[in-house]
Amino acid sequence: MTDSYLNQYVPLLVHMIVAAGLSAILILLSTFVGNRRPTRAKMQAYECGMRPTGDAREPFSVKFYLVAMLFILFDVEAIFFYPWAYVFRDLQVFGFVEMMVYIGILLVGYLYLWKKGALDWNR
Amino acid sequence: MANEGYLLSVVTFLPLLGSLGLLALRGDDHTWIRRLALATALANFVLSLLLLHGFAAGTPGYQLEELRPWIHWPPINYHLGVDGLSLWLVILTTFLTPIAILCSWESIGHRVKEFFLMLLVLETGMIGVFLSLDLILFFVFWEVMLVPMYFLIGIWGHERRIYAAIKFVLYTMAGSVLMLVAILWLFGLSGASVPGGTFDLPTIQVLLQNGKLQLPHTTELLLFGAFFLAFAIKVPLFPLHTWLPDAHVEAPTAGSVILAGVLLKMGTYGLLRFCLPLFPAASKELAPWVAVLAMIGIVYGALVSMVQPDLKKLIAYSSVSHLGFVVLGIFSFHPVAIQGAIYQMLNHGISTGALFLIAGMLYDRRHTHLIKEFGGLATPMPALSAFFLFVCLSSLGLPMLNGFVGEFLILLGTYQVNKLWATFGALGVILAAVYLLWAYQRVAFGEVTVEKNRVLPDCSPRERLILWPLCVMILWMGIGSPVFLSRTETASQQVIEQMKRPQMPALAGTRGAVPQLRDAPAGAESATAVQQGAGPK
Amino acid sequence: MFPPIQDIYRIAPELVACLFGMLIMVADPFVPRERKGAMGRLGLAGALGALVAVELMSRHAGAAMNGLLVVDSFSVFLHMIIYGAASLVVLASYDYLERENLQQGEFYALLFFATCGMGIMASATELMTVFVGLEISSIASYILACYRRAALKSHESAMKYFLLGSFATAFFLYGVAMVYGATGTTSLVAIRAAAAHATDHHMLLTLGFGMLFVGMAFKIAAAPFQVWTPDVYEGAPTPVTALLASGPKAAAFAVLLRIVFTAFGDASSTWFWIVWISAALTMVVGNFAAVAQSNVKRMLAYSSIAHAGYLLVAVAAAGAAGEESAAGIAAVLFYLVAYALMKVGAFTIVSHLGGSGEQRLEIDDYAGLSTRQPTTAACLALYLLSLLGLPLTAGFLGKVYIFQAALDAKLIWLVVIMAVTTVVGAFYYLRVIWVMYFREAQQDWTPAPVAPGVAAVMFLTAAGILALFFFPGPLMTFAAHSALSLR
Amino acid sequence: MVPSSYYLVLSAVLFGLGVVAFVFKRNIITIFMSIELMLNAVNLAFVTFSQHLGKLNGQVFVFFVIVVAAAEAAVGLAIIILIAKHRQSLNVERVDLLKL
Repeated sequence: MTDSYLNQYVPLLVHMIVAAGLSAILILLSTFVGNRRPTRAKMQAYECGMRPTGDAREPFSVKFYLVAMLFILFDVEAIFFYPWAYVFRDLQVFGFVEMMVYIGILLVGYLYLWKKGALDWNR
Repeated sequence: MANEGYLLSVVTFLPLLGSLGLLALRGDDHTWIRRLALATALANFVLSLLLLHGFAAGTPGYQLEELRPWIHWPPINYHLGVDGLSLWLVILTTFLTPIAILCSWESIGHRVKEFFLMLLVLETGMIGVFLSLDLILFFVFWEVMLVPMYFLIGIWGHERRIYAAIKFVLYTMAGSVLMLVAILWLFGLSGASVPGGTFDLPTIQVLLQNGKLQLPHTTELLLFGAFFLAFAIKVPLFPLHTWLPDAHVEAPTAGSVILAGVLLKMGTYGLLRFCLPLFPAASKELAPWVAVLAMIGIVYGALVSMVQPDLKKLIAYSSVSHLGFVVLGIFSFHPVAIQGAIYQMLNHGISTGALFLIAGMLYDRRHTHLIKEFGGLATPMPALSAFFLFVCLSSLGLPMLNGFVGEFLILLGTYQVNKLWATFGALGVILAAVYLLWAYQRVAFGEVTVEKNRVLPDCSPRERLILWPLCVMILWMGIGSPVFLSRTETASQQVIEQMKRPQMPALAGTRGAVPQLRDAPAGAESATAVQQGAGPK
Repeated sequence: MFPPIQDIYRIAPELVACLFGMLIMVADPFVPRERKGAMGRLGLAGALGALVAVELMSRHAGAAMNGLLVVDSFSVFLHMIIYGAASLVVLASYDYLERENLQQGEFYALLFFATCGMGIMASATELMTVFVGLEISSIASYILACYRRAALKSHESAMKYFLLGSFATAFFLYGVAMVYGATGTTSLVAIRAAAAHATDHHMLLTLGFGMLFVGMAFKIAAAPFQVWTPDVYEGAPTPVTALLASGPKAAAFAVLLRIVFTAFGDASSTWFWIVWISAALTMVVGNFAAVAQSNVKRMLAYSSIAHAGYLLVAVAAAGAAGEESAAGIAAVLFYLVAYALMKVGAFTIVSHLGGSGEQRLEIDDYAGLSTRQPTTAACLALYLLSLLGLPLTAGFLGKVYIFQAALDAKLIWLVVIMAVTTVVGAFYYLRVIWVMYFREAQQDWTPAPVAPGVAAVMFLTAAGILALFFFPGPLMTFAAHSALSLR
Repeated sequence: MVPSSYYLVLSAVLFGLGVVAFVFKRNIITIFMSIELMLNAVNLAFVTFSQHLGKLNGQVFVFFVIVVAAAEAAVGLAIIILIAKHRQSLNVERVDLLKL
């Protein structure tokens, strides 16, 4: 039964193979057929015409990590809204209060790191 | 179970009270610390003499009992009681403690407060061990003794004190933990016949005797082993004795006196109180082996002490020998021998205590224990040498002195059980004479070899005060033995009684022991008769 | 639709802890630097409030939050341990934070969150709730472990705790998933019911239990999952170590007991041997490794491994006893109390003696302490003797109860191993004592005067240890009662 | 329809990979990622089971796991950054002040 189940994906597989093969052929053609004269300007990283400055991969400041973490946290908390929204009608007021409490707790955290200056970029 | 007064509790906990009083004193106020400690110890001694007054000789069983519930589950009670077996040991303890305090009057210079505190706590522990009739209570006191002894050796001992202290604790703990397991096991078994089980020694004893509680053979062997190991280490029996010389040599004089005088007796006391009455079949089955160990101990101890250059070590090994003698007497299961064993415990406590005291006095003067450092001491210090000789004679069992009575009874009883054992015992006595007299000769007689010794001062009044009571006791126990024996006799016979079981399948293996058991009372009669010239009972 | 008010009472301790945690957390930035002392008072108030809340909770027995939590005497007992230990740690940590000049507010906040998590674990009857509580407590304690931001050791301990802790959590979760797959539920009672006739999933169930046990074994530092303990205990700030040694262990044991006796109560054959082997290993490893230690914190860490082994012996005994499991469980509970008292007291003294920057943690640093600070030395000696299990201390009775339970369950060999390893324990506990009492101090160093908070902790723990020996009756009856409420 | 056993096997494999990586990798970040891998394997198992049993709660559990994993990630990364700042290496074998 599993085979029959997989069979219906064969066209997809064919499509993928074709797509991959086509792009591969194009790239290879351009590399083999086309002739190249590299100049310094050409070798530069393309920055919309701007003159690139510095190295492309220099370490990020820790601030980015910090903000990223905070974002992850507050972003993921939102996950609980979906099941809540799903059963919101059945829960009625109780559900509403619960979610308010939940958001309230999040807000406490938010207030805390605000006051701690975690959101203050130039610190 | 009626509570017959509070005397036992008072005797047990008065020293603890005294140590609390010491806490109140200022640390540098040495004179008052010493005085308070001594006063407490003496008061306790007087109180313990009241035991004699309250104690009815000739009546079997425990007296002056106190029974109070302590912990509901598991049912651990505060149960104290005294009988002929523990009576004299308690008095011995209370008698030796003031002496120990006196002998460390000047020799203990630093941390005086802690020292006497530990000594008094130790006394409470020792008395508690002798008096407690609840297994867990017994174990509690048994373990509690460890801590002060550990500190006594570890803080105020000599060069290698740390090693000695740790060794002492580890040996004792190794034995006692297994004993704890055995106690709990016994408790579990007793649950079969008593709802919820019991730790109460007399109860368990009765259950065993009327067959309500029967131990499977292997179980009994294991339990016996666990108890026996703990006690054999304390005694110490031959292969387990190695902690003793270190502990004795490194301990301060007071520590050695208490160790030799009382702590070692706890092993033999435990054998008499627990191993024999609770596990007779196992005891009888293993008696030959124990006896062999004891005999090895006797000879080995004697030989080693013969070649000891160190006076204190010599005395230490001599106690290995003497206590092997006691164990031999116990495991002959003969009332006379057992009575002798009890008596010999007391003798050893007093004589060896005295020996250690004298060694300590010499140490105070010369700061060495080496025999070759002395020699010809009779000239500068006649009095001390006299005391020394007297104590040596008592320790080697000269008639008219205490040692003789005990040894004679043990030999008499053992002889009726096993001639070979008696022979070895006698050999021990002879060897004791050899090494003690030889040691005495090297220390006291001859020319003064070391110049320093010429000017050594003789006994100070304090030292006389310490030694006189001991010598009086030695003499009195030698000629007035009935006073003591009349109170221990019933106890020693009771041990035999308690070893009886309704039907003894286990005895089949050791029928050899039964006939002696039958004519036991007669033997006891004759024995005491010999002692007191057919005195009245 | 609203939960009955009783439900609020039933989670009152957690609520109080959380509220105070958040309150402190929010208040902290507003309070000016010089008036941080207020945080300590607030923390103490929170701790006491939580204790009161435990009392309140104890009056409303019953299931709460649709059967996610239950308030029975078992959970009340563990709440007592956990919140009591937390309060002691709050008391002890104030001066520590002053000395190391660390942020007061966040410390207490995190401490309260961790405690709240443990509380949830203690009364959870549903595996996902256990998981949530576990994580609340763990995540807070990860941060607490690296609270000394200046100290590299602290980071390292936090890192190891974090990595190994979440590793264990993953195992626990996988176990939950398997059990869920096998029985279709995560409620312990339902699992028991389902397991009775889910014979075709027996394999899956056993595997699931194995995973759950691995997760728990990490938390209680049972061999062979104990490797993290010494490093974490050594590196973490000592008050935190005190908390880690007492609270999470109690909570984890609560969960373990609930799982094995409520969910797998009928299948003790499946887990008995696992526990047996783990117990034996733990005792041996802990005791023998502790002998080699020269650092007090590491030594105590290994000793707490050893004690986890002793507790597991009681668990195994309860499992082997079948219907009469109450004795073993009661022994575990009693021992947990004694153990928490000893460890909190010991680590408090260690943190007091550590001096600024926790410089003095070697056993040799304690030389001559008995003359410098007799009381401190005496208390530490008392804790060590209690850990060793000598009479006159709670540790002795605890061991007696465990021995007895094990003997009733005929676990002779486990008992023998425990006895022998106990003697081994004498080596390292007595070493500290003889250093304190027999050695003269080499360098002239006098420990700082004992701060009031530390003194209070010392007094309370020492008094508790002695009291539990002389009057164990009430606690033991409570423990026995709680044990019965487990099935 | 693919039988749920496939998914279970997959989740088991993922979990195993996570364990192996945890044991053998030396970079803290990688170790941390291996833990995340294990957690996701658990999520897969949960979803599969809830699908198999026709119950919804398994998927709710996944939400819990995800959230907790995120919180753990935050704390973990914070600790890792702390270590990276103090010593210029993320190799666990170099983090050895405390003898393991």
